[in-house]
Amino acid sequence: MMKTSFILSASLAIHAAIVAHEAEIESLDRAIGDGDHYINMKRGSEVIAGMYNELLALPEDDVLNKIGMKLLSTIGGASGPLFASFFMSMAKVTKQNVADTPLEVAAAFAAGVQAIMQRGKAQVGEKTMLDVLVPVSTQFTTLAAEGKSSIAIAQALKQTAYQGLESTRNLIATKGRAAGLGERAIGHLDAGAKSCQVMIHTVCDLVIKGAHE
Amino acid sequence: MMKTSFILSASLAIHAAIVAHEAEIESLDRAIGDGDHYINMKRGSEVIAGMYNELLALPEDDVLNKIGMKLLSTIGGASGPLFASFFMSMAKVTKQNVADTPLEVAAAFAAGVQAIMQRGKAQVGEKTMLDVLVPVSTQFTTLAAEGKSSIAIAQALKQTAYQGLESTRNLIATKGRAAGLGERAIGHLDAGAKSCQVMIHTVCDLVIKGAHE
Amino acid sequence: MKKFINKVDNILTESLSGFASAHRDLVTFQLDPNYLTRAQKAQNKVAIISGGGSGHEPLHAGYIGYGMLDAACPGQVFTSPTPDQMLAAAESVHADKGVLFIVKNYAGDVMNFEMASEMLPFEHATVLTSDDCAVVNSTYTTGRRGVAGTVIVEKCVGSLAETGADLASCKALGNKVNLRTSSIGVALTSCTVPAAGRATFDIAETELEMGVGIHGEPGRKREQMREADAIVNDCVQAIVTDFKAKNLATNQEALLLVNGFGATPLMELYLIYHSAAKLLAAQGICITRSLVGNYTTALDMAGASITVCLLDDEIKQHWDSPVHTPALRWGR
Amino acid sequence: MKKFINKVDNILTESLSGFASAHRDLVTFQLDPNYLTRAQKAQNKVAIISGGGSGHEPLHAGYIGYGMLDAACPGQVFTSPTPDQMLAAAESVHADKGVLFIVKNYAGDVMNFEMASEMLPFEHATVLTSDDCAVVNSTYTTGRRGVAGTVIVEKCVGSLAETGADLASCKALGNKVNLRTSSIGVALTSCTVPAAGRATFDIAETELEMGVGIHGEPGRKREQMREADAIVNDCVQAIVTDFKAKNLATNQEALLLVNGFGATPLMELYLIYHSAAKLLAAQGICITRSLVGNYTTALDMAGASITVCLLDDEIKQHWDSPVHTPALRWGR
Ligand SMILES: Nc1ncnc2c1ncn2[C@@H]1O[C@H](COP(=O)(O)OP(=O)(O)O)[C@@H](O)[C@H]1O
Ligand SMILES: Nc1ncnc2c1ncn2[C@@H]1O[C@H](COP(=O)(O)OP(=O)(O)O)[C@@H](O)[C@H]1O
Ligand SMILES: [Mg+2]
Ligand SMILES: [Mg+2]
Ligand SMILES: [Mg+2]
Ligand SMILES: [Mg+2]
Repeated sequence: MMKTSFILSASLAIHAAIVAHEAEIESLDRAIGDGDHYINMKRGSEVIAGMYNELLALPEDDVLNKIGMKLLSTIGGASGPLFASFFMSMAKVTKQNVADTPLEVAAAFAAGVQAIMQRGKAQVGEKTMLDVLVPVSTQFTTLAAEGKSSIAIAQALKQTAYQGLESTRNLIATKGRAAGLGERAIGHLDAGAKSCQVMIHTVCDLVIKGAHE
Repeated sequence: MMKTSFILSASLAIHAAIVAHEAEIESLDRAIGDGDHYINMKRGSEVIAGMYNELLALPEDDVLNKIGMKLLSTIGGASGPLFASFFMSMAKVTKQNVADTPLEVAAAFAAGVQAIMQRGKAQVGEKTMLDVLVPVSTQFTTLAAEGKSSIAIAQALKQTAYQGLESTRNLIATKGRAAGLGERAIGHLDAGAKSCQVMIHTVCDLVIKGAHE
Repeated sequence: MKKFINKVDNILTESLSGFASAHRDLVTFQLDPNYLTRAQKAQNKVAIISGGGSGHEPLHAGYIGYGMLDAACPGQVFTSPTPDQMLAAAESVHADKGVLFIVKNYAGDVMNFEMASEMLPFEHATVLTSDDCAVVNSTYTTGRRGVAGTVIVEKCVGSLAETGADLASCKALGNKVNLRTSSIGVALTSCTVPAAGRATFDIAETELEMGVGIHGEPGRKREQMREADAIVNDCVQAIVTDFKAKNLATNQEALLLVNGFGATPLMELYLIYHSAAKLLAAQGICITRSLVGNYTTALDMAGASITVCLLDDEIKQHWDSPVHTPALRWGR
Repeated sequence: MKKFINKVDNILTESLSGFASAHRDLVTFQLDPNYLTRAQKAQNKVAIISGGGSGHEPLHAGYIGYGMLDAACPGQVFTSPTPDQMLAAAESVHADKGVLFIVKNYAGDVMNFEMASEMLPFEHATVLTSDDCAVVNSTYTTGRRGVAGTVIVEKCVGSLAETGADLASCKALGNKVNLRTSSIGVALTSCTVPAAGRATFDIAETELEMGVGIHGEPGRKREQMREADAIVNDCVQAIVTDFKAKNLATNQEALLLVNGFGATPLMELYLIYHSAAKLLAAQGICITRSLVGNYTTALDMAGASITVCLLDDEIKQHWDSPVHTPALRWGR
C-alpha cells in the first residue's frame, strides 16, 4: 500500500491541494494566528514535490525520513518540527516493519501522530492539528483492525478529518499562537487542523482513485 | 484712524476670521505646503487677542511693536518672522509719525510690507503673501494720495486683496515650501496669501463698519 | 501593500546582506542555512545564540557583538528558524564553554531550538523568555510569550558571558532577568506580512488592540482608542499586577523600556515614556535606566510596548557594562 | 488619526519631558522658551546649536551631547522655532568661543535664525544645510532643502568643535560637508500632523512620491510604485548627477546613510542599503561608512531617503571620532 511511488504521488497531490486552498488556510492563521501558515505549508510541500526524482529509487522508510529531515530545515515555525517529527517517526516504524497492509500503515501513522503529541506536548481539544490527526489515527487503526478495505477506510477517514476540523471551531486554544487570544479564538477553525484535513482528504482520494484503477 | 482701540478691535476680528476660515487656509497649506499655516495663524492671532487688556492703555506704536515681538516668539515658521517684521516696521514708522490720516496709515503699511520683502527676499509673483500685500499696499497709497475716504479705500482694498490672492493660483512658487513642487503648485492658491486676504478683508470691514457708526 | 522590496522571496536575503554589509566590522552573514555571527569569533566564553522569526528587527541580528550575542538565526518573517540554522551557528561560534540559546517562548521557536539542542554535540542550555504579561490566564496555556524584554535578557546574559562565566551562571542570570521583567503591548494598526500582501487584521480608527504580541496576532482585547495616559495606565497596572503575582517587591529601582513596533514615531514613544515613568513612580517603582526606541518590532505595525525590569545590583552591572552591536552600543 | 497623545497642544512638552527624563545624564530641557542643552555645559569650545520644527526626531535634540550639539531648539511640529528660543539657548551654552547655528535651509528656519543672529550679543555664524537634490532647478528657488544630511554636518562640525577649533573653521567644515553631501527622499505614505488630525496628502496603493522633503510636502513627482531596485536606482542617479553638477569627483570613498521617515521597518531600510551600495559601487563610489535607521524623520511617514557624503580624510576623522548623544553614540 505505502510504496515509494505512492508517497511521491501523494506529495505532488498534497502540494497541489495546499496551493488550491491558499485563501482558506491563509485567512485562518491570519484570524487567530500570525498569518504565515499557508506560506509555511506551501514552502514545505513545494520543496518535497521538488525532490521527486531524487527520492524515486529509494526505499519507503528512507523516503519518509528524508521528507521529515527536509521539512525540518524548510518549514520552521510550529508546524515545521511537528510535521518533521511525524515523518521521521513514521520512517522508523516503516523501517522496522514495511507498511504494507492497512494495519501496518495505520500503525506507522499512529506513531507519527504520537511524535507530534510528544514534540508539541499537546492533546486533543487544544485547538491544534491534533484535533484532526488523533481521531483520524484512532479510526484508521480501528477500521484496519476490523479488516475494512483501503477504499472503505479512506472514505471514512475523509469524513473523520472533516469532523475533527470542525471540532476546533468552538474551542479555546491552549497551544500555539491562538492561546494568547482566550475566548476570541472561539468561532474560528484552527489553521493547522485545516491543512491536515486537506492533506488527509487528498491522500484518501488518491487511495480511492488508485483502488478503482 | 489707527488708534490703539482700533488695532485691538482688529486683532479680535482677525482672530475670529482666521478661525472661521480654518478649512480653507488649512487645506491650502496641506496641498502645496506642510499643512501648519492655519495652526500657526491661529496660535499667533489667539495670543494677540489675549493681550487685549495688557495693550489697551499703550500708545499705538508700542502696541504694534509688542504685537510684532509677540508674534515673533509665538508663530515660528516662515510666517512668524514675516508678520513680526511687518508689525515691528509699522511700529517704527508710527512712532516717528503717528498714523492718523489714510496717507499716514498707508505709509506705515507700506513700510510693513517692505520689511516682509526684505526679510523674505521675495517679490510679487513668487506665489507668497506678497502677491496680496504688495498690490494692496500700492493701491492703498495711491487712493490715499488721491484723497479717497477711508470707506472708499477699504472697499477697494478688499477687492484688490482678493485679486491678489487669485493671482497666486497660476503661479509656480519660487519662495517658501511650495518652491520644491515646480509645476505641481500650479492651480493652487498660496496659503499665506489667503490668510492675508482674510485679514485685510476683515480689517477693511471694520473700517467700513466704523465709518457707518 | 507598499514596501521597499524587489521579490517577496528575496526580502530576507537582500535585507540581511545589506545589514551585514552596513555592519561588516561587527557581523558576518552565512547563507543556507542562514545565520549571522560576530565578525571576530570570541574565545573563552559561553557562546550566546538567539534567533526567531524575522520581522522584529533589530532583534536578534542587531544585537550581535561584544557584550551581547555571538550569533543569531533569522527565520522567515514571523516564522521560527529551523534546527539546521541553529546547529550551523553553534558549530561556528562554539568556544569550548558551551552554548546558551536565548529563545522567545513560542511553540515554534521552542520546538525548533529543542530539536537543535537534541542534536547538539556539545554542552548547551536554553533560557526561555516569557515577559509578556498580557496573557493573564497562564496556567491555561503553554506559557507567556517572549517579547521586548528579550533584549534585556540578551544584554545582561551577554555581558556576564563576556566575563568568562560558565554556562550555568549565564542561564541562571537569564532566568532571573526574565522573571523580573514584565511587558505589555498595544497596537494601533496591524502589520502586513510581505508574503501575505495584506494587513493581518482590520482595525477601526477608533479602536486599539490591547495585549498584542509581536506578530500581528490579535491581542487579548479590542478596546476603544483613548488618550495616551489612560492606555499607559492600563499597561502599567497590568505590569504591576504581574510583579505582585510573582511576589516581586515593586518599591525598587527599575529599567523602563518603551519599545516601538515599527511605525510609531519617537515623539510618541517619549510621550509614553513620560506617562509611564510618572505612573510607575506613583507605584513606588523608580526608573533609573531607560531605553526608548524600536528594539523589538512587528514589521510596520503602529503601536508600542512597555517593559519594566526590576533591577538589582547584578542586573544593573550587566545592563551598564559596555556593549558594541549594530543596534545597541555604549561604553566602547 | 490614531496616535499616542493626550491633548494635541501638550504633545511637545510631554514628549520632550519624556526625552529629557529618559536621557537625564545627557540633556536638560528648559521650558518657555523651549530649548535643550547638554546636562553638563561644555567649556572652551564653539557652541554648536541647531533647531527646527519638531516631528523629525531624533533630529535635533537626539544629537545633543559630547561630539555633536550643545543645544537644540525644537519648534512646533514642522514649524521653525522662534528667535527667543535660539537666544536663550545661545545664552545658556555660549562659552566665549562663539556660537555656530546649524540650520536646515527652509524659509522659516532661515528667517528665524537670522533674526536671532541679528540680536545675538556675541560672535556667531551659521551653516545652512541644503543636501536635498530633489529640487533640480535650484536657481529658480531659494535653494535646496536641508534634510537627513544635516546629521552628518552636525556630527562632523560637533567633532571639530570638541577639539577647540575656532568658529570660522567649524563653519568651513560644515559648509564642506554640506557641499559634499546629497540626499533624495521617497514617500510611500503621507504623514499626519497631530494638530491637523489627518494625512497631509492622499496617495494610492500604486503610487509613490519621489523627491519629498521631510514635512509631508508633496515631492517633485507622483510616480508609479515599483520594485525597490528601480526606485533606488532613480535616487542614486539623482545623487550622482548632483555630484557631477557640483564638479565633485565620484570615484571615491563615501558614507551611505539610509534614513527612514518614521514608519518604514529596518528590514526595508537594509534592503535599500543593499541596493544602493551596489548601484553606487557601479558608479565608482565605494561605501566605507554606513548609517541605517530613523535619523531624520517626518512623523509617521512611510518612506526613506538616501544620503551620500563624499569622504575625505578630514570628514572621515570627524565622522569616526567619539560621540555620545541619545541617538548617536560610539567610541565612549
Ligand atoms: N503544541 C502544538 N501541538 C500541535 N500543534 C500545534 C502546536 N502548536 C501549534 N500547532 C499547530 O501549528 C499551527 C500553526 O502553524 P504555523 O502557522 O506554521 O506556525 P506558527 O504558529 O509558528 O506561526 C497551528 O494552527 C496548530 O495547528
Ligand atoms: N520668502 C517669503 N516671502 C514672503 N512670504 C513667504 C516666504 N516664504 C513663505 N512665505 C509665506 O508663508 C506662507 C507659509 O507660512 P507657514 O505655513 O506658516 O510657514 P512654513 O512655510 O514655514 O510652514 C506661505 O504660504 C507664503 O505665503
Ligand atoms: Mg502561523
Ligand atoms: Mg506651512
Ligand atoms: Mg509563524
Ligand atoms: Mg511649517
